Amino acid sequence: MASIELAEYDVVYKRPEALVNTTTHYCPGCTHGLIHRLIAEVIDELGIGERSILVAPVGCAVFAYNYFSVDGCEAPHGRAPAMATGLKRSQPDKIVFTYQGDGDLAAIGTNEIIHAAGRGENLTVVFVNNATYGMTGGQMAPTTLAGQVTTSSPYGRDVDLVGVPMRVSELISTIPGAVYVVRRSVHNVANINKTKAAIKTAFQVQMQGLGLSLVEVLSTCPTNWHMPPAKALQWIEDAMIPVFPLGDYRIADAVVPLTKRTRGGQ
Amino acid sequence: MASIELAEYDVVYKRPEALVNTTTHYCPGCTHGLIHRLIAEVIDELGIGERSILVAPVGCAVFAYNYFSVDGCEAPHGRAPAMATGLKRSQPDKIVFTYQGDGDLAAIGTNEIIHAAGRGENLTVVFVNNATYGMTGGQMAPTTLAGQVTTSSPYGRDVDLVGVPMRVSELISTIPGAVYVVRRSVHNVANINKTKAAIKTAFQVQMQGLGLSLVEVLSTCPTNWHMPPAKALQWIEDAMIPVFPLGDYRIADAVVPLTKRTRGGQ
Amino acid sequence: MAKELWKGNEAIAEAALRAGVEAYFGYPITPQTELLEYMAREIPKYPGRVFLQAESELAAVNMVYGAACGGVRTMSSSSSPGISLMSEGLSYIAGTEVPAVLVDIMRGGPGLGNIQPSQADYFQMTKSLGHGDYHALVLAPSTVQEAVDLTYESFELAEKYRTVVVILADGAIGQMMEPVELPPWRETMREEQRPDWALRGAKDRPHRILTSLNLTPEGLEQTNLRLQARLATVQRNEVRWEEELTEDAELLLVAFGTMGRICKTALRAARRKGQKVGLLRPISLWPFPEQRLHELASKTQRILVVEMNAGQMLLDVQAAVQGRAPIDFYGRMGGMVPLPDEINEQIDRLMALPISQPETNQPGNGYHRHAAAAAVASHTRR
Amino acid sequence: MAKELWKGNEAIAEAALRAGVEAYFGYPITPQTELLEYMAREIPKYPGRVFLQAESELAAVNMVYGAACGGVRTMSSSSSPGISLMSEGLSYIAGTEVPAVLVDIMRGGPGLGNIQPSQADYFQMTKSLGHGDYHALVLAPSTVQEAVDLTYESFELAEKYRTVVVILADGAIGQMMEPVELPPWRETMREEQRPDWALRGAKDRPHRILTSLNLTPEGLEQTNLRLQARLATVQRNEVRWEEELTEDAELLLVAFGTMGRICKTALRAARRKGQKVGLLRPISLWPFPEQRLHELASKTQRILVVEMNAGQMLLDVQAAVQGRAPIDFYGRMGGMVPLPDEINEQIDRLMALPISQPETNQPGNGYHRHAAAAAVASHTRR
Amino acid sequence: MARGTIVVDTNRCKGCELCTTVCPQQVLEMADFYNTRGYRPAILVDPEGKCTGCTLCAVICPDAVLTVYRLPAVVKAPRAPAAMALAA
Amino acid sequence: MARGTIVVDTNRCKGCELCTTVCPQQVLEMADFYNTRGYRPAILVDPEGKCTGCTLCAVICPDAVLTVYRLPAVVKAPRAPAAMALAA
Amino acid sequence: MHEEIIISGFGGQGALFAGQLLAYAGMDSGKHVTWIPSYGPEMRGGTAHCTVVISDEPIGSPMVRNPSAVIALNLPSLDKYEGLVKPGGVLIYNSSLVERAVSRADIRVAPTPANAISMEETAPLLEGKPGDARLANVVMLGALVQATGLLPLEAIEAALAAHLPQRHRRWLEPNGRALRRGAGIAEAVAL
Amino acid sequence: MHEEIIISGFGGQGALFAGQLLAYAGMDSGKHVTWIPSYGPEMRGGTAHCTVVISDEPIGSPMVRNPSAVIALNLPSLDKYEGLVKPGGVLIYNSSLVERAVSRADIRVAPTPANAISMEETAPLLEGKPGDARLANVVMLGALVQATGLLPLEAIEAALAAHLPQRHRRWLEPNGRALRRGAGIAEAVAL
Ligand SMILES: Cc1ncc(C[n+]2csc(CCOP(=O)(O)OP(=O)(O)O)c2C)c(N)n1
Ligand SMILES: Cc1ncc(C[n+]2csc(CCOP(=O)(O)OP(=O)(O)O)c2C)c(N)n1
Ligand code: SF4
Ligand code: SF4
Ligand code: SF4
Ligand code: SF4
Repeated sequence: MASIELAEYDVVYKRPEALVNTTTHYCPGCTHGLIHRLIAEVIDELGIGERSILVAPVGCAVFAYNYFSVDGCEAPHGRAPAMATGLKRSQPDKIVFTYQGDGDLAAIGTNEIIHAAGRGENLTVVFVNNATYGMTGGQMAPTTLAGQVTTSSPYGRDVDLVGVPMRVSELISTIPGAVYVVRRSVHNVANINKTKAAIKTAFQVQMQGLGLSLVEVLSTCPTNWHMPPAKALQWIEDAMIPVFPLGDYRIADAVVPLTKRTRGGQ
Repeated sequence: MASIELAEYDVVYKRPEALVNTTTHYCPGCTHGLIHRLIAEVIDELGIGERSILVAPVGCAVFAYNYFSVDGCEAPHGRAPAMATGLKRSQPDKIVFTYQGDGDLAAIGTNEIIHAAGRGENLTVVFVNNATYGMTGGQMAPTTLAGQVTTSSPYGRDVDLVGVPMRVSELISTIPGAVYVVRRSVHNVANINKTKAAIKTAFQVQMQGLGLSLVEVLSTCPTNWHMPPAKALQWIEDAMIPVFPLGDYRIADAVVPLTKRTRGGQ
Repeated sequence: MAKELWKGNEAIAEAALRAGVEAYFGYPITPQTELLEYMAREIPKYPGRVFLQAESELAAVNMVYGAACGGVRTMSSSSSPGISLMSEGLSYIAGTEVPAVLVDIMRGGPGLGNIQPSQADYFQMTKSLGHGDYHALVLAPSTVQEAVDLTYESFELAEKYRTVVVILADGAIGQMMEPVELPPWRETMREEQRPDWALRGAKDRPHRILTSLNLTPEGLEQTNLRLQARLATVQRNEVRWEEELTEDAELLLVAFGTMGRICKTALRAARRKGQKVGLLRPISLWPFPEQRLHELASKTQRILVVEMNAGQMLLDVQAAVQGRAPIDFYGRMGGMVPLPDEINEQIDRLMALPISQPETNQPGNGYHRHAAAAAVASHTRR
Repeated sequence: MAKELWKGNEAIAEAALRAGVEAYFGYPITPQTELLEYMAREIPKYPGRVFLQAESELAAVNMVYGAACGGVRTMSSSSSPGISLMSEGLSYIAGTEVPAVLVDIMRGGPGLGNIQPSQADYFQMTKSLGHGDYHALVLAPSTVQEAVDLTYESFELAEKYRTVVVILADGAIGQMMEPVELPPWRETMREEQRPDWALRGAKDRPHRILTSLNLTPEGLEQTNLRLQARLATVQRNEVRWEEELTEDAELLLVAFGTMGRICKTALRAARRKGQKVGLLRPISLWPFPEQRLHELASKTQRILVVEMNAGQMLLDVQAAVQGRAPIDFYGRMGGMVPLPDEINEQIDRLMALPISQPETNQPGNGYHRHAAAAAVASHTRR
Repeated sequence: MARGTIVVDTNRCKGCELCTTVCPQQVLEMADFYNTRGYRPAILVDPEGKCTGCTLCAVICPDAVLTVYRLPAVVKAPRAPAAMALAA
Repeated sequence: MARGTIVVDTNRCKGCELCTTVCPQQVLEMADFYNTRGYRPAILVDPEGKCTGCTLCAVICPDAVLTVYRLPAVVKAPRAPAAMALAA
Repeated sequence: MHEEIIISGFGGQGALFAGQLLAYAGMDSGKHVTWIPSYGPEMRGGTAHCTVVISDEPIGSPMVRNPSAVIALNLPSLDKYEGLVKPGGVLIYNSSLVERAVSRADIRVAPTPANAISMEETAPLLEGKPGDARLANVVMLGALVQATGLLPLEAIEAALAAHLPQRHRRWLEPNGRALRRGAGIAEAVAL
Repeated sequence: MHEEIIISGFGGQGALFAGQLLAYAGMDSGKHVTWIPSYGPEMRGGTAHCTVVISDEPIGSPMVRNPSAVIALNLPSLDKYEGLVKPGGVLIYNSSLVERAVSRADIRVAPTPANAISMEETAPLLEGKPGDARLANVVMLGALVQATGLLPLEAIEAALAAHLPQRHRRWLEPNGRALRRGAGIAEAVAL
């Protein structure tokens, strides 16, 4: 038996507990699954699974509640921050987080995220920017790159007609109630690790009641980008990062110690 | 007859043509009327009355269309930028402007203004910030100052619970499609003149097709602030300006020449 | 408890507090705003309860949705345009089968309309509070006391049937003051009383999911069947109405809310003149007292529906009466309120008509057209 | 012109273009998205026309509102949850009396539901597209060709009556392909053809105002009376329906849209068995063909309403039939579509029943309950 | 010093008093009568002809109630300020 | 060099190939068979026991399909890599 | 007993509060009462009015087209309501602000110099300043109660004592005097 | 004539396009046709199917529970639809991918090695690479048309000529061959 031989080994990486032991519906190579896993790892490491509540979006991640072993619900398209506000305000001891795509958060739901930030709601927002509307089949999102061909910008995004891509972290970081706003990416292992660290900090910010934390994660949509997964990761690096620079957009003073600790912990 | 004697005089100030010859419904001393007048003067000076279309908000200025001798309509609460987009896109030769309060633009309608800015719509937005919801009787707005008592923050705005006042010009100026974003005030004559200059620039920006222009104007609501009008002007200076600093938040390169010309024109 | 004079909006808010509402989310809009303002003033006095002014009605309804998913007693309030903005969220709440209470203090429409009392949201509230197959339980008080009592009860109903309960009133009820006897204070829910579907953290139990999504038609039909079965129970158990002098009525007035009470004045005047007039005042608009109306229709000679709209409940009356009696309609719109003298004029007119057969009750050239005509008539008359 | 095979969503878009639509604003949502995508692809080919993907349905409907105020031929499209978000804006459009066309490709609800074909928005579309007293003109095609024809005509209707016209279809019609003969290209409006209320700049004329606001009840009632009078004209002029074999029908099927055409298959199967079955397929859902149904109800022995919902048009049928014939209902929900064999089962069941009197048609324990029961039955049966 | 005067559209004035606070010559006062809208309007009280036509009052008036006149340099100043004449 | 191995939850793998692009030891390949979901899963082909248990493959796997093992320094390296044993 | 009263004036004249006092007094006297105000933005600077119904029976319509009694605190209110008072009804108008005469002969009319009385009654408490019109509404109420007899004056006094906001306590006594002086006027004009 | 056909396979196997070809051919032959696909996100990586109805009469239901003919391009499709084919109907399945036998005796069954045939027909155009399965759908269509006789093969060929996207023009000829080989199979199994 293999297990007998494996018994000699230490497990150095295994599926996190907070990730339900099932297969996701995501397309092959889609980094939604990867980001889910990072969140689950963080929930495990912080030991907050028993008091976390997920608000899933409308978008490819609509079924996210099936994949986390925490309580979960599903908001109307774009309204996750409002729903999360209702949950958190009435259950302040819970850790409430939203998981939202760029159509969800950066198009229809911009008002809700801005005002949740404005009120300094104690919420954690994982914002998955894949420069398109995945679930509905690849339409233009506010974050779609200049010239990018989508099913609703078939001649490429014309910035003269519809403006340049919207930069969410830059926008939200101007709002004082958003105390931790960073942009990360999952296009390679080093950045995956940084993303995880940021997600951890974002949850810690909430645990300490400091205000809204938002981690923007550049993510792939191999299906609608019409690219194999590895090429999609490359596209994040080549095409997206120049438009959406990675970095820390706001780290409020109260949050600084947390970032130090998290870095140390890596 | 007086007119005979007055005939010797030059008229150095008279009611602008673009302002309908009627009495407004605004409360005594409310600077909504003043801002209307400045817009009307600008419309006269630019000679654009025949091709301007106003989109009025829901708020005290809901009847603004009665006061301008230009075509006008009235948007659902907060949706003026969307309605204006529909008008401007289908009639690009027109000068389309919205006039919106802080409840309208900075609460329910934040999404519409952000995305109109994001697309770089060729619109002019006059944003009247009076730190409260005037029309409904003085509730808290996103722009209500810390500690300010309103009918929905009867114990004073508690920034720990609902965040600090939202700074619209700061927020919108981060969006590239908003090419001209400034904050002005009407609390004294010098500032009234500066406000008018800014409104003029804002319209010129649209006339040149450069993108979205937004002039935030700090304005009074003597009725709901429970102050005589003169004291209300003082309150702008003493209480509002420290929170909402006057200034130019974004002047895109293409707009710079316009600001020079306007200044020269004053 | 002694009676006190209460403004409708504030009385509703106080009743909700006494019923143990834990979280209120709302947005100002006339003629409902005093409800929000009362909550703003009072809730901070009760630790653990939440008042939050949302950035919009869209946000408010979704905050309610969130709180409701936590098994928390929660509510919002608004008026017509604000309710329209809530319709997507309300449909989600219904599809997720979580309880919530909503107060609609109706005003004149369509569009921005005005802020005067109106009943123009009857269809919206009783038929389609958003997309999809569902009904909210809609309760229409006609006095401030009734508004208090129905609000107080609404939370239990919402929780029992895991549904949206609407308190449907208009600007008149929201703004008027009447003597009220307030109900006793109820305790707010303790943790162990939270419903077994509530999201409270997956501690010592499997994680829970609340969603309105079900991609398979088979699965979503199951949800709908569960929903419809629950609605059928509501239809069996929760039909409410009030009757006045229906036993010998030759003319039956049907009116709800403010119109219902105004009709009482007209009814009394008519009776004083010896006219045999009765009144059916539906209290639950959904479920509509169709059975009772059907019975009464067989006993009366004529029905007069009076509404502050162009004729909306009229359709439910039509469907319930099924041709058993001719139906007339009198309505005013845009914030105009039919006053007793106008109603008495209609009564006089109808009592003077020969008793007609159900056959006269033609649709098409019947009720709808008549509705408009009546309104025109009333308008040109004064 | 030769027939071509067209997908419903794309055919509707093409028909709108040929009808001279100048400005399209929308937001992606399944099963409507191909309509938006088609516009994105095609509109740039026609200078002067506008395609814009809005940031939300709320924005889309208000962009339409804006364009419409300019007297521009404009439209949007969406599906159930998106339509809910539009309801405030649609009410404003109605209150302002400007024309607009809206396509609703319905899906399963409530809430997020799913993306399968459904007719669960019947109430929403016919009764209360937002708050206030108004109706949109609602046209329900049952084939792609009919969708094309109705869309093509819808703009003229919208402009004639200064109203919202809704093309109400479902995912099946949106997604299916059928042979279509496209209508000829119409020229877009020239400046001098613009309506005399349109906002085009106050040049050589007084400034114009378009608003839904009127603070005085008297004034707003006037608006409403004008609106209602126009709706009454629509009720007189624009009722549309299709009949099949109604002359000798002992059982009358009533169904619209996709359900209407599916019923035809069941009808033919029934006729082959010698069952005297007929079909009334309402095409205009508002105005509903109540008059014609009322007439037919007197000639038939039984009515079976079939819908892809829990029974919504049923209420209009009930109100029109007025007890002249017993009414049964068969419906599936959540994206389930009643197929011909199920309908034939119902027909067989009903044809076997003794002919009952109108009196059996009791409300309360009648249609609504029955609707749920039928659905349950259908469900447990398969 | 330029010579000027103003005309108040008295029935449109809402009596907010703002004009009186900015007039450098202090020649604006609130009337002791009510206008048709129930407000006490601003009036020019300038027996000495101090008004310079500086327009400050007009610039701050929220209701565009004021018209401002100034005597061209070439014209000789009239005896009485025009607004007084108007009131007469 | 640390000795490690991995286990692929073969039927959960969606065949996206990302793990194969990051493995420094180049010991991951796509199988030539299909799993029950119709994808060709990744497999460890490491006859020489080159896998170091560096976890890079697991970190990039979007479907949390990989478990990574490493031999503690104190334990003597086994002859055959564990995953091979599993496949056997 | 069933009285339908409209009280109308400029915003700030206290029409709404006078109506509330009346309603409180009615309620505390065991009657059914309703009070319904005009509301909304048009109140700003404009007129405010309320309708009070006091009845032995449960009240149907809280709204009234033809009131049995009207208090008109200013000229526009008189203009609006003079024609609407039920024949045989009562009209109290503020003769301090209204100069014109009333033409209806089928109703009982009490011109009441409410502002003048209020000035007199308030002056003592205003330390040297001239009196103001703040009690005009209560003067009118006194006249109304007296003219209609719908409630004893004491009921209004009790309502005043119970509902005058704490910060206005020192005005209780002058209020009482104003009330009685209003009643005296109504008595004097021998309606 | 009234045929109700379901074509089902993995996403990417061309089930939807095959159905469209059939519908085009039917339409161009003067028939009434409908084509209705499965749609939505569940298509991603999952199965795709469409229903085609071809009839001499206007078509009522475009949806079908018991098709008169089925093309199953893979095993899950066979599993799903085998039991649903109308008695006397036709079932064409892709024997290149399906190993199991079909148990229904009341229908006509044509196992068609569509992938194998496609590999053979595509190889020549793929410059040395082995052939691929891109023509499997058309092979199946050939078998279906032959087995049901619902349209002449030429109608499908014409539809191919008219509707094969421009960029795939060079595949027209191989498509035609694949179609006829499919037809040959159906003939051979002598349904
Ligand atoms: C109100 C409403 N509008 C539109 C939709 C359709 N819809 C579903 S998902 C989606 C976009 C999702 O895109 P994004 O948020 O970027 O997430 P992704 O799928 O790319 O992960 C849209 C428009 C909906 N369900 N509800
Ligand atoms: C959907 C909707 N929600 C709420 C309202 C009620 N409402 C009218 S004006 C207003 C606030 C206006 O405040 P602001 O925009 O600051 O303008 P101001 O009146 O202060 O000038 C609100 C909430 C409405 N008409 N519609
Ligand atoms: S569509 Fe795009 S975002 Fe959605 S699961 Fe597939 S790859 Fe991921
Ligand atoms: S309420 Fe305030 S903002 Fe509105 S008109 Fe009056 S003073 Fe101006
Ligand atoms: S500023 Fe204008 S409105 Fe105000 S008092 Fe002076 S003239 Fe009158
Ligand atoms: S653990 Fe490292 S060396 Fe081993 S297979 Fe994974 S990536 Fe390769």
